[in-house]
Amino acid sequence: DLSEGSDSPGADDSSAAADNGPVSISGQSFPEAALVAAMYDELLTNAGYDTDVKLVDTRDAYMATFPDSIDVVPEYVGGIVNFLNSRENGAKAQPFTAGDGAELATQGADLLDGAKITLLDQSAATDTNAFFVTKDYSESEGVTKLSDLKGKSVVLAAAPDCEGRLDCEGGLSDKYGIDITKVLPLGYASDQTYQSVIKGEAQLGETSTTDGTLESQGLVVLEDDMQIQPAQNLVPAVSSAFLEQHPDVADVLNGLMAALTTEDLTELNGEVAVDRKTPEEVAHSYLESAGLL
Amino acid sequence: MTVVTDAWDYLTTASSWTGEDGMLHLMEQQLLLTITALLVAMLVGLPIALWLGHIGRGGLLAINISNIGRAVPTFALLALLVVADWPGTREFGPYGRAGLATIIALTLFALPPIITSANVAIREVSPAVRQAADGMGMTGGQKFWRVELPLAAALVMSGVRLALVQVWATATIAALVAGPGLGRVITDGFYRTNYGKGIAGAIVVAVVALVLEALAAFAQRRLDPVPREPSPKRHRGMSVTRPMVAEETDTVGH
Amino acid sequence: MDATSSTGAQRATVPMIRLSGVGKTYDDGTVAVQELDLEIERGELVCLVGPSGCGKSTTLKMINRLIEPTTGTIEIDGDDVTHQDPVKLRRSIGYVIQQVGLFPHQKILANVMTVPLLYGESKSVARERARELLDLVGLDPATYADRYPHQLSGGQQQRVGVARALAANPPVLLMDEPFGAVDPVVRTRLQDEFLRLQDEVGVTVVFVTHDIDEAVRLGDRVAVFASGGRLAQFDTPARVLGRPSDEFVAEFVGSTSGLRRLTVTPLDPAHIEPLDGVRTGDLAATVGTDISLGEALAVLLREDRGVVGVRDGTQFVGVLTPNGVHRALRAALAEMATEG
Amino acid sequence: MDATSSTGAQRATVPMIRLSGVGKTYDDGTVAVQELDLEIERGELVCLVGPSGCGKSTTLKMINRLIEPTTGTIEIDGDDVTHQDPVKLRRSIGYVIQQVGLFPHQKILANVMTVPLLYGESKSVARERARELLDLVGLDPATYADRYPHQLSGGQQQRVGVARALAANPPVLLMDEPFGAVDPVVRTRLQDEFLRLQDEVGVTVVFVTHDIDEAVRLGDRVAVFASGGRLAQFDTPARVLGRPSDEFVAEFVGSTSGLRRLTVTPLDPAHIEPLDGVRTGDLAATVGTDISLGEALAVLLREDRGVVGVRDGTQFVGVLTPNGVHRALRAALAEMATEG
Amino acid sequence: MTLLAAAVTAADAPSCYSRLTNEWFCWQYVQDRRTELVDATVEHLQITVIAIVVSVLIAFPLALLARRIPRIEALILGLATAVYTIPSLALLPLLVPFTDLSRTTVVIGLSLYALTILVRSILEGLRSVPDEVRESATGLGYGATRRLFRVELPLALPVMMAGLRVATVSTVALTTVGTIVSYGGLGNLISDGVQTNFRAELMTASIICVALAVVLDLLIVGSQWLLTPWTHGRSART
Ligand SMILES: Nc1ncnc2c1ncn2[C@@H]1O[C@H](COP(=O)(O)OP(=O)(O)OP(=O)(O)O)[C@@H](O)[C@H]1O
Ligand SMILES: Nc1ncnc2c1ncn2[C@@H]1O[C@H](COP(=O)(O)OP(=O)(O)OP(=O)(O)O)[C@@H](O)[C@H]1O
Ligand SMILES: [Mg+2]
Ligand SMILES: [Mg+2]
Repeated sequence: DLSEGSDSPGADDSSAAADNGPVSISGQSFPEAALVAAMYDELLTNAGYDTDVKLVDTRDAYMATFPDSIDVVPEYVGGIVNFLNSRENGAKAQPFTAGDGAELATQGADLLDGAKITLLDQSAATDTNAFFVTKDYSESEGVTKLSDLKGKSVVLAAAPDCEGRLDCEGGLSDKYGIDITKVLPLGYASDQTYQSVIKGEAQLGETSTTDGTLESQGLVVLEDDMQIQPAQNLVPAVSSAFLEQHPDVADVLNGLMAALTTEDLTELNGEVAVDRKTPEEVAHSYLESAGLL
Repeated sequence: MTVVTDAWDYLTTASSWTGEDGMLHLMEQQLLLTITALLVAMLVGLPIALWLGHIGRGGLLAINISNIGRAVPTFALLALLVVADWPGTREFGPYGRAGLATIIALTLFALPPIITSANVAIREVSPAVRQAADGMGMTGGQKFWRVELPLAAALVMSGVRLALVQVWATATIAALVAGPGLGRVITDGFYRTNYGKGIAGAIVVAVVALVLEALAAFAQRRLDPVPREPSPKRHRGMSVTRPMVAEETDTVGH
Repeated sequence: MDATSSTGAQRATVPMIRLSGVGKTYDDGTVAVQELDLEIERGELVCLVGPSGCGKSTTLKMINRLIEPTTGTIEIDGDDVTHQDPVKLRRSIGYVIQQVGLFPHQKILANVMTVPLLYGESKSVARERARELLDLVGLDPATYADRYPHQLSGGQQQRVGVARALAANPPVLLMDEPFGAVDPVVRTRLQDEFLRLQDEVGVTVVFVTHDIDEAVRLGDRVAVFASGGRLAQFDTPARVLGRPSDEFVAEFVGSTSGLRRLTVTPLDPAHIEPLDGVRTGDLAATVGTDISLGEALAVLLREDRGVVGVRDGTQFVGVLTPNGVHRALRAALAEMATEG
Repeated sequence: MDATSSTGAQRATVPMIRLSGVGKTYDDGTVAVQELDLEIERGELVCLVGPSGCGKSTTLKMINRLIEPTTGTIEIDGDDVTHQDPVKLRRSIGYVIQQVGLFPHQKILANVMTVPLLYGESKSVARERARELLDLVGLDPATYADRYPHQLSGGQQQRVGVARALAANPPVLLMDEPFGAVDPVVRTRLQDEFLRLQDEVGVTVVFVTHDIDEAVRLGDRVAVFASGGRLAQFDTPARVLGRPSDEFVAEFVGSTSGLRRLTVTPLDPAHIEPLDGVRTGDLAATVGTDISLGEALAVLLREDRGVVGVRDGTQFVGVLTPNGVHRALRAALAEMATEG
Repeated sequence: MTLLAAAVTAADAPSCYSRLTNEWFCWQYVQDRRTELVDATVEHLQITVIAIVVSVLIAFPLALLARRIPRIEALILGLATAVYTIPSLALLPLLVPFTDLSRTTVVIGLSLYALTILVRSILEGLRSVPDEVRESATGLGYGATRRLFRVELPLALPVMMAGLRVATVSTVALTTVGTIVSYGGLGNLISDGVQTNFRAELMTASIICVALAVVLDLLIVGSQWLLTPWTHGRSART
């Protein structure tokens, strides 16, 4: 029952399809990325590829060998473009901030070309940074959007790379005029970040817009009313060379991108995070219900 | 290799060192953390190990247990402690966020080398010397304080020295729970694609480790009550173990 | 007061050390000592000899309770040692260990001072005493006091061990092969010094050695152990050499025991010839009346005159010639014969 | 072929071991050996004696190049050892180390087999040889072959060390205090066995000891070292005892050297009295003609009859009485006097 | 079927490992994720063992070199210590450009870390060989190499094995950092457990980690016992 269970549900079908050779997929190991990677895995297996998935803690890790020995990465448009930007132009380079995915992709086209990476179709599903407070705080202070925090002193619990970034601490301070007294580098949408805000150590926390667990924890997301977040549409990043040899990969993945919505993503994330289903399980049932298999 | 020049730039920029998040302050924090954890480990581990060595029983068991304890990844242990209700992430005096949890994790990490070498050190005091002490009517306490401990001091210190360097190097993981120390520089660097900074942090950690090692080696030499010409037989290294074969073969035939 | 005086009264009759039915079987079943009875008088020097592994060290260590006997009782000065606090007991017993066992982390002087300091002597008194003792064992304090044990040769270390054991003026001294690592010249000197010392101090000594020559030379009585911790003979050196109690002892004291006997037979005035005709100037060598026949013979054989002067104090009492030695030998033989 | 035959021709004249002007100064400035000249003949057994630290071990180790001399040359069989491959050299020289040095991880048999195997002997040959040798040194192979060194007593270990050194039938054997850890009874037996063995095998032996008795008993010649590695005297045992070359040697051989001399003076037929009137049945003990005066005296003194039979093979040749011993002593004295 | 059953139980009452209950010890978790746990354990074991083997293979020549040339001993030991102090967080990413996201990367890192302990213990082991044994081997005509392999190494075994035990146990723990490059064995689970506050996962993986260390430790102790028959039953003597 293992093969039809969690592990690689598509394995049975692959024998039927053509043998398209190996493909290596990498990505970050946080639940949503793992989930999308699992979808890629199953789809590509189904399409006759021999897949190899490597999930790592940080983007740096796989970017060191992508696109050399990594072929496909489930990416976020803003994430990849800004990463290439700071790698190319130094840590202090001005980041791209466009709120529209297509625009961002255009802005980063040179960087992508230079890196020999091709972005496939972007999905409507997007997962940007979002900032939250506790319900109690929101009610007592009358805060529902980020600009309500203007002039207030808060401690921010966020990803380790938050400080100074325009889509994070930098933008909050400069654009919104929030007085951020301290940044606790506790992780992006991590439990530590939630706990820190819930316990009152921090007032403001960083999470993802697709995290379905906030409400059950008594937390509310504040609206990004001044648009400091660059677009973070889901997008498959593929090695240009690989794509040339295997153009069919684009069709396979673009189908998925077309189907996915932010709501889907939120719900699926919840299944992983709350019910502790494995990303593979969740991916499989989603792909089936979406008719992608 | 721009990372190398980046690292050099970072190291040679004054602002990297000064201020609340400067490396000097972080270094100070990490030293505090390291030394506290080491002291606690000594307070806990030495009495047990020395006593077991003195009575000559149970030492092997203590060594084995503490050694197996090493198999718990320090990071996992820290995570467990931070996630748990106690000690959790609470601020702890000058140690900052999750200070208590970090100290506990590092202390447990420091215990095995301290326990092992302290125990072996006492047990290795030559039986002849021990018997001479008994024979002249020393009490257990006198024998321990006047004979066993001074003779064991250098080897005990070598365990402490090993623990010191290892704890220092490992203390960087405090950064993973937003704790204090130079780990922050490293994670910052690597999480923000600023390899130069990350490497600079790693270099500073390594250099301080070597300095600590040298200081501890000096202390170890000072503690050795028997001044002797440097001989290859003596222990200089960060040794966990100690040759016992020679002693054993000597005792044959009595 | 009462207790003291009653002990005082006993003094005359009670042996200093008495072992009755003492046995020791180690945990692994090795029988190291069997049913041992031994009485050692006050001020006596008793040597335990025997082949390696026969239980000499074990016996010694049972006396100061470093090893607990499995059977029997041991009394010191009439008191059963098992009822005494071992720490106190050991402070009243000097102990020279077979493996020397100096404290490697203390200088020589500090090593010797250890015991007086344990007794609560002041530092200056302890230091004075330690210097005296180093002198006594032939180590110049000026040269050696400030060295560490590893800077001394094996023989010198052993001497420090003896000094350390004597430091507390203990009434009883246990010595486990204390001169084992010393070359013969130094050993002979140490033995002489030690005999003089013991005479002076009057300490009761139990002395372990595996060298029968040493035992015969030093011991007031000699206890010969056989393998397995059996006491084969316990008697004066002369009788152990002359009348071995059994085959084992005979073999152990060796085929040349006759010669050894010479070393324990005193020079008898009966064998000295009158000085007539001999001018003292003719005598290349003289010996005292207190030396043994063996020593006299040695001098005689080394001299090419065939005659050696005998002196009592400063006064010449006669000469010893090979004839005299011959007579002495015959006398010794005769004595043995009557003993037999 | 040429080389071999020329060596063969030299054999008669070239000493087996020759040290010329050999000196050793350690790195720290300690002068262990000074200007040492020593020639050791083929088949000779030479004992090096001297106080502890006088350079005996150093001298021995220079012969097999475990230590390189700082000055002088050492030849074995006419070849300068410094021009030889040390590993090959050592295989032709048996070496018994002061601290025994058995391989703790190998069983006794394997320890003895080591050297034949190094030579490339087959396992079965090596095993056979090792068994023979264990027998030779008095260790029953059936009992001891399969034990580890630590399961043997100190004395037994030393014997294994000797067996191991002999295993390759080396023409030269260096022995560093090989019987040090053995009690006197066993030591005497080992010495006897070893003398017999050396006689049989004809090996050239350099034997270090600090026991002058042992040196005198074993050595064809004795080299007495003084502190600082000075060779004080190199002569036959009798002359070393009888004519010490200086004060130092005199002291070292000890005050009882006269008695020791007895042990090296053969029993002279001149001192034996005829058998007249004595019935062999009356003789409680008999001795052979090949024993030393000392041994004869020892038997005589132990016997209560005052007379002991002397036998040559199975034939009685006379009796020895105290008078005879007396004459023998005088003769020994006279001999010394003429030598002097 | 399995899926369905899991879904049903999830609907009825949250399993003991769902985020709502989030218990430390949860047998259900072990059953449901058995494959994942087994795979992670196997990977962990492989990486650890390979790293140790590689490290031993490097440590030996280094130690022998250090012994032959005393002057570079301090250098080698110093370098080994320096490597040890480089945080794994920095070391592994630095290796990735050369060795990819691969097992090799982790193995290299771990081998370097284990080197410190191993080089030292090999040196100490060789030093523990009694001088007289070494001298007698030389005196009997052993060449340097033969003496090393026949006499010194066997006698150094007890001390070297003690070092190997420490190195192995530490490496078991250290293997978890391989998660940085996706080859962390149980470390992947631990890291996930930490990130998602998955207590059962964190606890179970940690326990397996310790169990793995115990097993390896026992194996080493056992093989040491077999390899050093001469040490048996000699401790009782004084
Ligand atoms: N702790 C022990 N356990 C078992 N047997 C022991 C122990 N200590 C000594 N023995 C054995 O008891 C016997 C007597 O030992 P002891 O040390 O008294 O001998 P010894 O006469 O002093 O010998 P040596 O002359 O070699 O010093 C020996 O056979 C020895 O092996
Ligand atoms: N490696 C060394 N470095 C410096 N001095 C040494 C060294 N080895 C020996 N010596 C010194 O050289 C002298 C001769 O030593 P050696 O070992 O030859 O003496 P020995 O005659 O064999 O003495 P023993 O009877 O004690 O064995 C001693 O004074 C010793 O301290
Ligand atoms: Mg003894
Ligand atoms: Mg020597």
